[in-house]
Amino acid sequence: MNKITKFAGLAAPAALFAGLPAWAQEAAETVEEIVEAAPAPDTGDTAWMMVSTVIVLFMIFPGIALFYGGLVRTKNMLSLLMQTTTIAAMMMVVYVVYGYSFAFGGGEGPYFGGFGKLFLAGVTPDSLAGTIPEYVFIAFQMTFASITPVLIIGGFAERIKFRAALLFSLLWATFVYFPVAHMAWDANGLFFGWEVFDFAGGTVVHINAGIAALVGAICVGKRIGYGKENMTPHSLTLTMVGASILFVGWFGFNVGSALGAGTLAGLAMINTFTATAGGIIGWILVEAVLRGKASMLGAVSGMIAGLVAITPAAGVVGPVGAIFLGAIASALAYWFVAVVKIKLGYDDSLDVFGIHGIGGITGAIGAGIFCAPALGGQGFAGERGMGEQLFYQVAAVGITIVWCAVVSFILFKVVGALTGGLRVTADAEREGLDLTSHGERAYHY
Amino acid sequence: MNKITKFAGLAAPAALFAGLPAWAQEAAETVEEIVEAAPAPDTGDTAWMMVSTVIVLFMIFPGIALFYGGLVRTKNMLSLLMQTTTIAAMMMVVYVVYGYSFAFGGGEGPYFGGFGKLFLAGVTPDSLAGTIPEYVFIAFQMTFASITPVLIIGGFAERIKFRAALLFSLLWATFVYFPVAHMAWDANGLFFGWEVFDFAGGTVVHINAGIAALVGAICVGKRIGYGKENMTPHSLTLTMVGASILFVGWFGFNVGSALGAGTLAGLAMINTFTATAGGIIGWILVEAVLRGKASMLGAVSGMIAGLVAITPAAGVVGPVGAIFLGAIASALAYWFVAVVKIKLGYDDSLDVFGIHGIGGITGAIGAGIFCAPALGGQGFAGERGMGEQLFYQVAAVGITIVWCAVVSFILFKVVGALTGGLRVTADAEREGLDLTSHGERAYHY
Amino acid sequence: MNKITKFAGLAAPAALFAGLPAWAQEAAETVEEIVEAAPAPDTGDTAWMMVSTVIVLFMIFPGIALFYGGLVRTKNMLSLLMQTTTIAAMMMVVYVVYGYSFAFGGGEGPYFGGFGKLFLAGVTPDSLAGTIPEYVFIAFQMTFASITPVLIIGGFAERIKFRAALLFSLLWATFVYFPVAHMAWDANGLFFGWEVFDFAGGTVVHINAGIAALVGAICVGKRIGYGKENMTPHSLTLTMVGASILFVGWFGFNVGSALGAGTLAGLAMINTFTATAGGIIGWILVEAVLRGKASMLGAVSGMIAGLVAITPAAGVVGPVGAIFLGAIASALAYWFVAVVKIKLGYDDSLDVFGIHGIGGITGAIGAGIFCAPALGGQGFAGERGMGEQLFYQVAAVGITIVWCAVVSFILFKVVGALTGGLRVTADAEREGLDLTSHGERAYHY
Amino acid sequence: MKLIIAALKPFKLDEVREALTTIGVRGMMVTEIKGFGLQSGHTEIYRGAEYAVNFVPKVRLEIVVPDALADQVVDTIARTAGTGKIGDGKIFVLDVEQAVRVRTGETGDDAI
Amino acid sequence: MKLIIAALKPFKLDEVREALTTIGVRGMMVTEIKGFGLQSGHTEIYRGAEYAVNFVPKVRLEIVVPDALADQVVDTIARTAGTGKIGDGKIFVLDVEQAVRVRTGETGDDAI
Amino acid sequence: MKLIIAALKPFKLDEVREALTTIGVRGMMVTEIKGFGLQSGHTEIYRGAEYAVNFVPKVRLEIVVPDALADQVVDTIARTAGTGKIGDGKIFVLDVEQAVRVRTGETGDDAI
Ligand SMILES: Nc1ncnc2c1ncn2[C@@H]1O[C@H](COP(=O)(O)OP(=O)(O)O)[C@@H](O)[C@H]1O
Ligand SMILES: Nc1ncnc2c1ncn2[C@@H]1O[C@H](COP(=O)(O)OP(=O)(O)O)[C@@H](O)[C@H]1O
Ligand SMILES: Nc1ncnc2c1ncn2[C@@H]1O[C@H](COP(=O)(O)OP(=O)(O)O)[C@@H](O)[C@H]1O
Repeated sequence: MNKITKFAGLAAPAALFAGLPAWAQEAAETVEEIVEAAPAPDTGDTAWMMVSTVIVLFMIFPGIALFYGGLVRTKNMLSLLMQTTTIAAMMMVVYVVYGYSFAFGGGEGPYFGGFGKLFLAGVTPDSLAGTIPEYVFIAFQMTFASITPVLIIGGFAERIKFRAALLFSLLWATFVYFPVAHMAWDANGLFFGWEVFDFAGGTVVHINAGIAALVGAICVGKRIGYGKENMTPHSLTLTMVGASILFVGWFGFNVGSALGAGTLAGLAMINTFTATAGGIIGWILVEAVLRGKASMLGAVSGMIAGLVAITPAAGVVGPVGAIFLGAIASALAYWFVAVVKIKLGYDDSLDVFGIHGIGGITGAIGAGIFCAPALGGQGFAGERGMGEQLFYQVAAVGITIVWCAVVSFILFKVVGALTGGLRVTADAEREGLDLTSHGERAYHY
Repeated sequence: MNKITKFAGLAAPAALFAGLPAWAQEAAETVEEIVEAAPAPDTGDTAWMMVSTVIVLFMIFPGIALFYGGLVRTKNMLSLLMQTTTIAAMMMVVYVVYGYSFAFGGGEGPYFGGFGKLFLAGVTPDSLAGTIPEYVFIAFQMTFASITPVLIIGGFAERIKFRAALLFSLLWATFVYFPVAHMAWDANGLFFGWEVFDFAGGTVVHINAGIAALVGAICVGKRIGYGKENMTPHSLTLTMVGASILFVGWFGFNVGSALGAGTLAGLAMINTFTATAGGIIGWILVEAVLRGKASMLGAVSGMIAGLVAITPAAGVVGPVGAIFLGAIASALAYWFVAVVKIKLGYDDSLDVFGIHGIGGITGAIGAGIFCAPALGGQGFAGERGMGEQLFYQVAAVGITIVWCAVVSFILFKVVGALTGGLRVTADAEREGLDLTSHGERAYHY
Repeated sequence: MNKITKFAGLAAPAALFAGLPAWAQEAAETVEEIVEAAPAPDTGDTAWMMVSTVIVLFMIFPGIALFYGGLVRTKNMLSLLMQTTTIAAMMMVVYVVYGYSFAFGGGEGPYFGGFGKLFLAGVTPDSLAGTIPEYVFIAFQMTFASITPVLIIGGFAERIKFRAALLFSLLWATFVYFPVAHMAWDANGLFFGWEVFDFAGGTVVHINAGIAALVGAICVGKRIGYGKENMTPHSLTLTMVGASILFVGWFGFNVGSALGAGTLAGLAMINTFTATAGGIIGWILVEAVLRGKASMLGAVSGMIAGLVAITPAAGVVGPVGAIFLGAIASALAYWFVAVVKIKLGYDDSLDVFGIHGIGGITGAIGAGIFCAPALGGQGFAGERGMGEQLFYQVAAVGITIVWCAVVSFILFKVVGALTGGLRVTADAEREGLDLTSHGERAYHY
Repeated sequence: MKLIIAALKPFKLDEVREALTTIGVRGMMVTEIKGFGLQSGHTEIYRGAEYAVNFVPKVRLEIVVPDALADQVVDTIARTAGTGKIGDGKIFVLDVEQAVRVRTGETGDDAI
Repeated sequence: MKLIIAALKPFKLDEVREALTTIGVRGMMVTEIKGFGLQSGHTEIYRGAEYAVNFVPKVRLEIVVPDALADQVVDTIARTAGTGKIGDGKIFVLDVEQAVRVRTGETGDDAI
Repeated sequence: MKLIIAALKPFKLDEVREALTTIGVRGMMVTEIKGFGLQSGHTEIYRGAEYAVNFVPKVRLEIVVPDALADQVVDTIARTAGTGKIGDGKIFVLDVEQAVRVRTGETGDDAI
């Protein structure tokens, strides 16, 4: 029986924490600490959550920027770095202005957090969220909201207009990210009520980003020369560095989602290690068998696939199960990226769907399987069996996919209309976005 | 009313902590913890302070090295990395030998900490500074002392003699950095007595470095070809990576200056996020409006300007005010770098004054404004109003500028005399410092 | 008298902690905390240990990968990154499957931890190791086990078959690393019983890796063109970045080995700073005197030499002694790398033996000297004097060298036989391992 | 034999190479160069400092062919590389006195 | 027409280009090369291993001009690129048989 | 004077340079190029997408020598650069009309 079941009995006490993010309560409860209206934060939990926040920031600056940037051609390097930087900065402002409120503003509906905490109204340095200062909780969540739209831009890299990317991100966060974050992590949220396992954002972050990127890749259209010209990554070194930083920062993501430095954190940590190792080895093995050579880009792709897969599952499976979960997600992602995508012919430039989407779906569903005590997991929610748990896992995945796909499609059309087309001109695309959109070049060796 | 006012009543108890750094007391007090001669450190506070120390180190190795290095031409890359490495290492030794003593050695004068802790005399593993081991406090402060002289070298990059850079740093730390650190952060220091807000080093680090760099740029003279040849950054990718690491590490700087993992830390954290976001957006908007294109280098320049601006203010303003503070500093820095500098014609190679100097001054003065409760801030010191607070803020800024400018000027003359001229030969400058000063080249692709 | 002497009296209570890693007990004891069968972990200690784990991971991804990768020629860059990634991932799986058990499985022999914890049998989220969750302790140790075989590959970089590197790593970890880790860190281990100072892995990690790399360099043979062609590092920039990340991450290594965020951690932190500074300055001074120019690669080589040297000594010396220890190790490493190696004529591509081996030996022996209270150290174990302490230090170093050299030699022969020769073909070596072993190229500028 | 030197737009390289292979060209040397010509460069701005970059990236092909093939090669390049926009490039023809294949020592037309 | 090839010190490139523009040169190809000559290279040291680097970075200009302009171009380069120190570079003149402008198909002097 | 252009395997560069120095060659220009010829390229795979790379890295030497030395230079290169395997490279000889040493203004054979 998984500890999440304890929430069942939390309906009443939860009322006491009206404004507190649900997840904070969960974690506090899970680590068996006594949650009272404590006057001072726990310094150890706070230290860890500040570290988690900082290392998730590190995933953006420069983690994902390099992971993505290394994969594009030299002439588009800065455009990736620039979109990353600007979207993340914009989201930080948006989060303070209305994002936190829309997600965790105290609203009781299942889809929307309300307007109660616009401009962080009512939050003071002394406000706590569980055992940590609420400001720290906000900062932590802010980094999640910042990285998710950045993940999406990989789907239509090397051809989108800068202002289209910004505008889409803004709208997408508003109409997709914040609602899904509320559903998954707020005490009043839909998935939360269903006791869906989404430890650190399989639905909210990865499936969401993967789907939006796929829709974007299709709406924006293929790059000129796609399938004919060599679009080799300009620096696999940078891609490896970026992936490494993602690996490192992901401990903020996953272990930070324990919202404290207790035993749940320890579990999430070991699982994040082993699933990632499984992901790396999974991809390499497939490549070695099918192609005779294991590649570096394969290894880091498997790394990310493994990390994505363990994200929703980090607190509910065991370290050996995590190895398999990572390896399976990695193999599926390989198949998608190297076979399905090429067959279907769309141009998801950096395989956001293939890796984050597929990995996220695998992880969200896998969480409902590998949590089984028979597989070394921590058990199902409540008195559930695997069937029931899986039903809710799949339902949450399905709702996320549909919501995200439909809204993203509409938003791409709207943004396209507002910006005079999503794409830069063909000449600009050929010359590269760095010079034509930003007036700079990345390298002058 | 800001919590710093509590120090007013600390005059007596402060005596109890004879050897304790003032700032440690402040933070401890501020976070409302009971400061006693506790036998063991608080593990949470200690964990956070060790993390802060490590990530400020990360700002040096390789943060600032890459931020600066990416901006110079290929042929001078290693010289930047090398100056960074060597100066930082030298400062670590100096800090143990006399730096800590000069800043926090227990001396009661307003400018000088005395000789009481030369070679860390009297410090043992069990010595505490507030709630953390004194060794950790020393290490934390050591990283500040290491990064500040490194910041300066950007002002005269690509033309200074290696040994001149080292010698200047050594003398400058001795006659500028340690005195100003004592003034700002020691209980007996001048600014500290004035209850000036300088949370994490606006005067000590950024104004100081900016002014010294400006003086240096003028004393050393322009690079050959300045204004005629293209001196384009050799790798904006590296510059972006460096800036990102600075962003990440700055949480050690700012949040670490709370000296613990409590509520003050939470405030400093959220403010550091929002001010930086404001800085990025500020610069980009100005560029987009004035030039029609937003640039990557602009975005990261705004990032640093925002970070610098929030440094003195992180614990006294609110998260929305911080957005504006960051954006204003960024716009001023833009104006300085893109307009004023070019008019005045001096060659501050990497805009240390334009960004750190201007950003630091804006932040130090802005701290006295945005701390106003009406602007969402945490209040003024004691019973002060804005006018009085501003008076002291400006006074501290002014004293720092004058002290630093005068002493730096003298030191450049002295160093120039001792090293046979500050500059390398024209031929060496043309061939590049990497080969001529260090016998290596950065890249062999 | 060093605190490690307290273990003398721990024989009995130690029994109470049957399954607990010895080192955990040591640290707990050392920091004077009351070690009971506490139901909940200390959040501050746990936070720090999770941070330590994450930053040791950062040393691998991408620290050592870049440090090494920058030093090879462009055509072999990805092979280094790939070997690093794959070996580390493999070790993570191995550690969970049998590595932890072989090192810390509860077995009472001096060389082997037994089969008690295969697949982490018996470990649950609630299991504690000292004041932290056992899962965190496992993850921490896992990162050590992952980085050590990666260090070795520098010895025969640019010519080894990928599968030979993997197979050797697997066997070496099994027959060298886990036994030596048991000897040094488990309560029942040989060196532990001798009260040898090996704070963070001088023998286990650095001497071990250095010796194996030396044996490997000899068994695999020289690179084609060694000594004739210019084998200049393809990117000293990346090498500097890698070294910086190692510096930063090393605080996880050394300070993490205090297993908590107490006073011992503070001591390890300040020592790690000062020894590294000493190492940098030591190498630079030697170069400046002997060659007239201080080089960047020299500075970072000295940095690593200093870090290696302080590793075994971080908790037993004082900060001023550490400066000298670092500088001495650095000078010895210089002499080895720039003089001895060239005379002996073997091709240890990235000087693993010269830096890690020599640095590790210097540090392990130096720990027995600079721990002397007269030199500012924390004292010898028990009632020992320097002679006796040194005897045990040297004995541990000697046993490690012999064990590692003999077993490594045998394993290279075995692996060579199994993989049809350790080396790639001459043509593949010329074309570069990136294309021939992995089918990719690192850069397409 | 003739040496044909052509400065072309980089993205045309593959197309030109294929067209030449079709008409029997079996080898060439390709260099990335900076071209200067009527096609104007671009402006880069770094922290407000504007730099005019006068050079445009081009690829330079060198192909040695028997006299008989020269005109056809020139034609093929001219046809394939054109976009009709400024900066399409130039083709120059020079006389070659001798050619040697290192591997075999063959000379003259046999060598190419 | 003549092809003028010059190997020069890199920092002289802009000056030379400007001088040539003044006398009517409207195009050129620029390549970064490694030069070997009387000017000695330098020594690099990596962890005590010394490498003599015999090559010196140079830029190589290729300019095709009508016969009439050739001497003036050579003179201009020689004058502008000189510093009087070893390694200033060389200028070579070759005969060009034909030139074609890809965009228009123009040939001969019209093409350049 | 003759201009000798050679496309060779990169790892042969040092050996060839030394051999040429021995026979009195005092200068050359070296460019890194992409060669296309009989020697086949390689395949790169990135996330399952296969790219055929048709070009092979080569170095290109340009050496201007007095007529008298030309044959010996060609021979020396041919001998030193050969490995007997496909892709060893080619040597081309062109006529040079004039040569100038920038530093001194010397012309002709004196300039090289
Ligand atoms: N017709 C040609 N014109 C110019 N360069 C050529 C020509 N043919 C070959 N080359 C150059 O010579 C190199 C080697 O030629 P290749 O045909 O691969 O092998 P081989 O020299 O053994 O016949 C090519 O990579 C190319 O750079
Ligand atoms: N006189 C010349 N000599 C050598 N190369 C030239 C010359 N003129 C042009 N080129 C090359 O041809 C390229 C295209 O020429 P340009 O004048 O820009 O356009 P177009 O070919 O359409 O007239 C230039 O970038 C340059 O590399
Ligand atoms: N015989 C030659 N053939 C081709 N290029 C040459 C020749 N001699 C010199 N060069 C080129 O000219 C450059 C300058 O020549 P060098 O002998 O160093 O000085 P200087 O031009 O002052 O005599 C060399 O780096 C090389 O690129």
